[in-house]
Amino acid sequence: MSRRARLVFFAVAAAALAATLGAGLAGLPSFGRQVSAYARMLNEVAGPQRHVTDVVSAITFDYRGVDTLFEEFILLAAVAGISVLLRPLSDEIRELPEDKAPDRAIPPPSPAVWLLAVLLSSLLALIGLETVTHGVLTPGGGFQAGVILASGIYVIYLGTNYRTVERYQPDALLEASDGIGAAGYVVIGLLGLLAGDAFLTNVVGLGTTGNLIAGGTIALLNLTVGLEVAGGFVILASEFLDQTAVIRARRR
Amino acid sequence: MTGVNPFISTSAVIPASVVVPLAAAALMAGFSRFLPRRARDLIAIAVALATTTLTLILMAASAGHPMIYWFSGWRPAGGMVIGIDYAVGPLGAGMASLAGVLASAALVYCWRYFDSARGRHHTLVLIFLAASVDFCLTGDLFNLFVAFELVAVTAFALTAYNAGHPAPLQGAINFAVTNSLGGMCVLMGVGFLYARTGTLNLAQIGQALAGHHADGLVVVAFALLAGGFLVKAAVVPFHFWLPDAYGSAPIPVCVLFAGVMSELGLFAVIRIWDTVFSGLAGGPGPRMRAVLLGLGILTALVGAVMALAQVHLKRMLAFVTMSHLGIYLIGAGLLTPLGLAGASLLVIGDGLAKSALFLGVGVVQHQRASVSETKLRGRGRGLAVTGVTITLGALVLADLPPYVSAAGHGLLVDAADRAGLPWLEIVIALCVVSSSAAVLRAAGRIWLGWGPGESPGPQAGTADDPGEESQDEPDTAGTNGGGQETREPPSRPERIPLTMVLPPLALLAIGLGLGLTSGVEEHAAAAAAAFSDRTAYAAAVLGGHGASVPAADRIAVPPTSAGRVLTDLGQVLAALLVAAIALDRRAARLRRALAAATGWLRRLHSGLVGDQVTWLAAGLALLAALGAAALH
Amino acid sequence: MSEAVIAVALVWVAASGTAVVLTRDPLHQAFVTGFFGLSLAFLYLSMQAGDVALSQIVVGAIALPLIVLLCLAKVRKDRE
Amino acid sequence: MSVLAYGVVAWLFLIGLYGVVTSRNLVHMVVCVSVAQSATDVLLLEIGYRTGGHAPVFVSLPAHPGPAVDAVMQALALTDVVVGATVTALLLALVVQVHKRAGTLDPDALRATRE
Repeated sequence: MSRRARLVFFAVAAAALAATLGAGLAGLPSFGRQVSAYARMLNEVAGPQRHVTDVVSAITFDYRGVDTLFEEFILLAAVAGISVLLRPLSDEIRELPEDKAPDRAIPPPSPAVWLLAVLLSSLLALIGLETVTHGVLTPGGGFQAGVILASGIYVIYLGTNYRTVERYQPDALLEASDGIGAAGYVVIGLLGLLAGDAFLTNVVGLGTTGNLIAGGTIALLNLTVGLEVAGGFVILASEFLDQTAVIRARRR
Repeated sequence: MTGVNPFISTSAVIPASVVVPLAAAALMAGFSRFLPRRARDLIAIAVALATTTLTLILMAASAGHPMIYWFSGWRPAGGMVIGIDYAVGPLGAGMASLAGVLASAALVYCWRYFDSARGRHHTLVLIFLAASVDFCLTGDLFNLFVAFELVAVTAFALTAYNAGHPAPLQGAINFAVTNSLGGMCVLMGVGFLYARTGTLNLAQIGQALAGHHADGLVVVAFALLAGGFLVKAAVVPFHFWLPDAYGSAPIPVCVLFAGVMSELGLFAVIRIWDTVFSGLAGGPGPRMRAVLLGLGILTALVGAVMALAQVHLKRMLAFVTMSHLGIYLIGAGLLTPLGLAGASLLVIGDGLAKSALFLGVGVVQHQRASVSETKLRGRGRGLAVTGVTITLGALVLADLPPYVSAAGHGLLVDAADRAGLPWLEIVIALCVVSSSAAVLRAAGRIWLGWGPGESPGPQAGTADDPGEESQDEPDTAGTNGGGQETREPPSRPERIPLTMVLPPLALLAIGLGLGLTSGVEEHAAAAAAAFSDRTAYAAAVLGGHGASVPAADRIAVPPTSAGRVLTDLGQVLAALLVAAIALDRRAARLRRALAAATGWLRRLHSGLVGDQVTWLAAGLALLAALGAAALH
Repeated sequence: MSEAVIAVALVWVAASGTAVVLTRDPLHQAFVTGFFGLSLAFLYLSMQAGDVALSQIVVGAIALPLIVLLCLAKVRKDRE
Repeated sequence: MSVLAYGVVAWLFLIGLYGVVTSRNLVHMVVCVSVAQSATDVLLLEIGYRTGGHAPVFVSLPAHPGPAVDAVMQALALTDVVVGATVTALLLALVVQVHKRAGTLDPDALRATRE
């Protein structure tokens, strides 16, 4: 199809699709007028049943915990997939950029920048830890905390140069964190089976509502997800960063 | 059955069938750098085989007795579903075990020669397998969406595995963009149904909709769900991504795609029809049958015509797959247990045969560095076993008895007769013969050196000729990711490793064995009947009376008659004849005329993602219009 | 009151989403995307979905624009 | 209000599709996919919204806080945000390699599967 033909065809198709979506949306209950009995029931019982105050985390990690299990593997698969796609191929090499002025030593990062980066990174780490540990109480949990922790690590990189990152980035540890986090979800699920109940049944002591350590497996799953997401996101970003910084075509 | 309730003894098997591959994948992702290569291969194969065994156990245990498993221990209370369930029946478990068999075969085939990028390839294959199992077993609509996305994410990455070549990358982009949009449609459909019924459980949604007349919301929810899943199933006009992705993915990945992934899309469409929409008031069945049959026939014909037009062997098999998907949709779209049973046996038989063909093509590619039928002309000498494999596979595509496909074909034709649509047999035969003839033509050219060597038609720009070859050979720099060691030169062993030659033969043997097993048709019919029974399904999931309705056993299966066998043999002969004509020098003008007549169809397959998304939008609107006509 | 806030957020989301699509230069688009992510987070917050809003901020306003920028940096480097 | 709320869903999805169809740059196209994807999250949360409802977080609430909004839809949207982000990242990785191997980012110039 030529561009013009495609645009005309799309205009017709999109108009028909708009009418279709309109017909569907028109059948929805008016905005803000209805909440399902299922949701009302869960809002009511989740607190007493699971000793958590954030019902969303109870649904995510307990009532519908299997969804989240597979969601974690979507992330794991995406990280593995991105590592595969962005791996250095046979016609590429990894090398640091050539020094434009080899006689001049690379200045070490200035102490002020370094200090700022460390401070900011510690702050992010604190926010991340707070987010993951309060998952059962307030909005936020393993996923959000993982991304915040990952960005904390990246802020440290901002305060230094890529040569240092290249040397000190703990690849094995990050991969292990990604894998253990995902495997941890499965293992916590197996606790239910070991206790003679169904997979992912919340069999750990529920604690007191309002405490940080409450909700049984919900808190544990938050932690393991945080571990996986933090490792996964650092790997993910570092694959893209590697492409920009160190992977280049082999000269022929 | 021995009288022991299979639910008790096998209940832990149900979660194990996804937990085993998931746990292995996670550990391999985390620690593969500490494992030697052979250990990675062995672990992956062992886990795939274990998953296959678990799903086979489930298939046997759930026969005549659906097994319901409530995750997190949340059973329905007060008439309300709380958690997520697996509703295991023999059809779903059988589909899952087919995924396991093909994943095992693909992994064995990878042994030694395939660079697995430090095990990440195996991680992705195992996650793909777990997601497929989840897809087949789940009883929850949103969980179905999550499985859809998980299958998709692994598949996008696997398609572009040979990231050093443009074709796989572009195929993956087309695939990823269209299928992501399909996923969004599915999710919007989920939202619509939740807004109407207040639940995400398939059985409970079906119960809430049963007896009601469909309004705009229900129709659009159907169109969005079915449309999203039909993108994955590559049904016209949602199919344009398929040849781009299957034609460029690595061979072991093609096996998973052609044998499992597209079929999952159809599986989902039939599952949501049977559990959710079939109970709508006004008897929508017959009209929906017309819609599904129309889509199926169109897909089968387009796939068959396009398959004959290809000289790129992987693209040819991609279109063969598409034609098959159309035939499965015809079978399932009859909306009778017998039709579904026929389609199921065809999925198994054709899936095994297509996988064998892909693996055979992989051997040729590995040894001769080409997948072009014309470039390979006469170069098959020394690859005799593979030649026999491919020829056998091609004959099986034409329903050579006693292979299991012949049984499926018989059931399907009988179902069409009973539905008063005997002419469907002719449509199916046409498509089957074309697909088979395309592959036989390639085999004749490659191994016998028959036919002209040049491209069959002068269609520059649309000639389905292979471009740059994307070899499945070691393509990762270094060996340990960070290292800068020079990689080993690609080894081209004189002897073909047995791990490449045997898996396709083993797959064909499985299909033959199933075909020779007595009672396979009855089992399929019983499984399909259990799958199609909405009220029995709902009763099993939600509890209540009628949980054990063995209506399944009462489906009469026609005996294999001599006429049936003769028809199948006739198809095989017709395929051989068409292949011979396609290779005959005297028929050059006929071929040119046909190529010219189908040029417009080949030009439609432009391989441009913008075109494909436009067709997707149009297809959705069309499906909604058809759905409105069928459901109202 | 809350209805008005949601209405404003909806209009904001629709406008910034349109802007993302109509910004044809990817580098500019990366910044508009961050803005769109924020507007979505605000909408979710106004609809009492704190968990989703937080996810949307870390993903839509931080992670996604960052990856887009890295991707564009690589593309620019290849062109040199 | 319903018209505005649900209209935004349809608008975001269609404008995203429009961007994909007319895109001249793969990075732009991928971001347009994510715009279409956000329509699904907005839809889910709107379905779960209840006027005057409070967040489904039962900490430091007044004695009679009134009804809460739907936490189930929020859990689904949460999953979908993650799914959307991972798919976008994967697509961008593909785009990086496409540019390397095909030398262009124009989707209409990519004919590698056709030659």
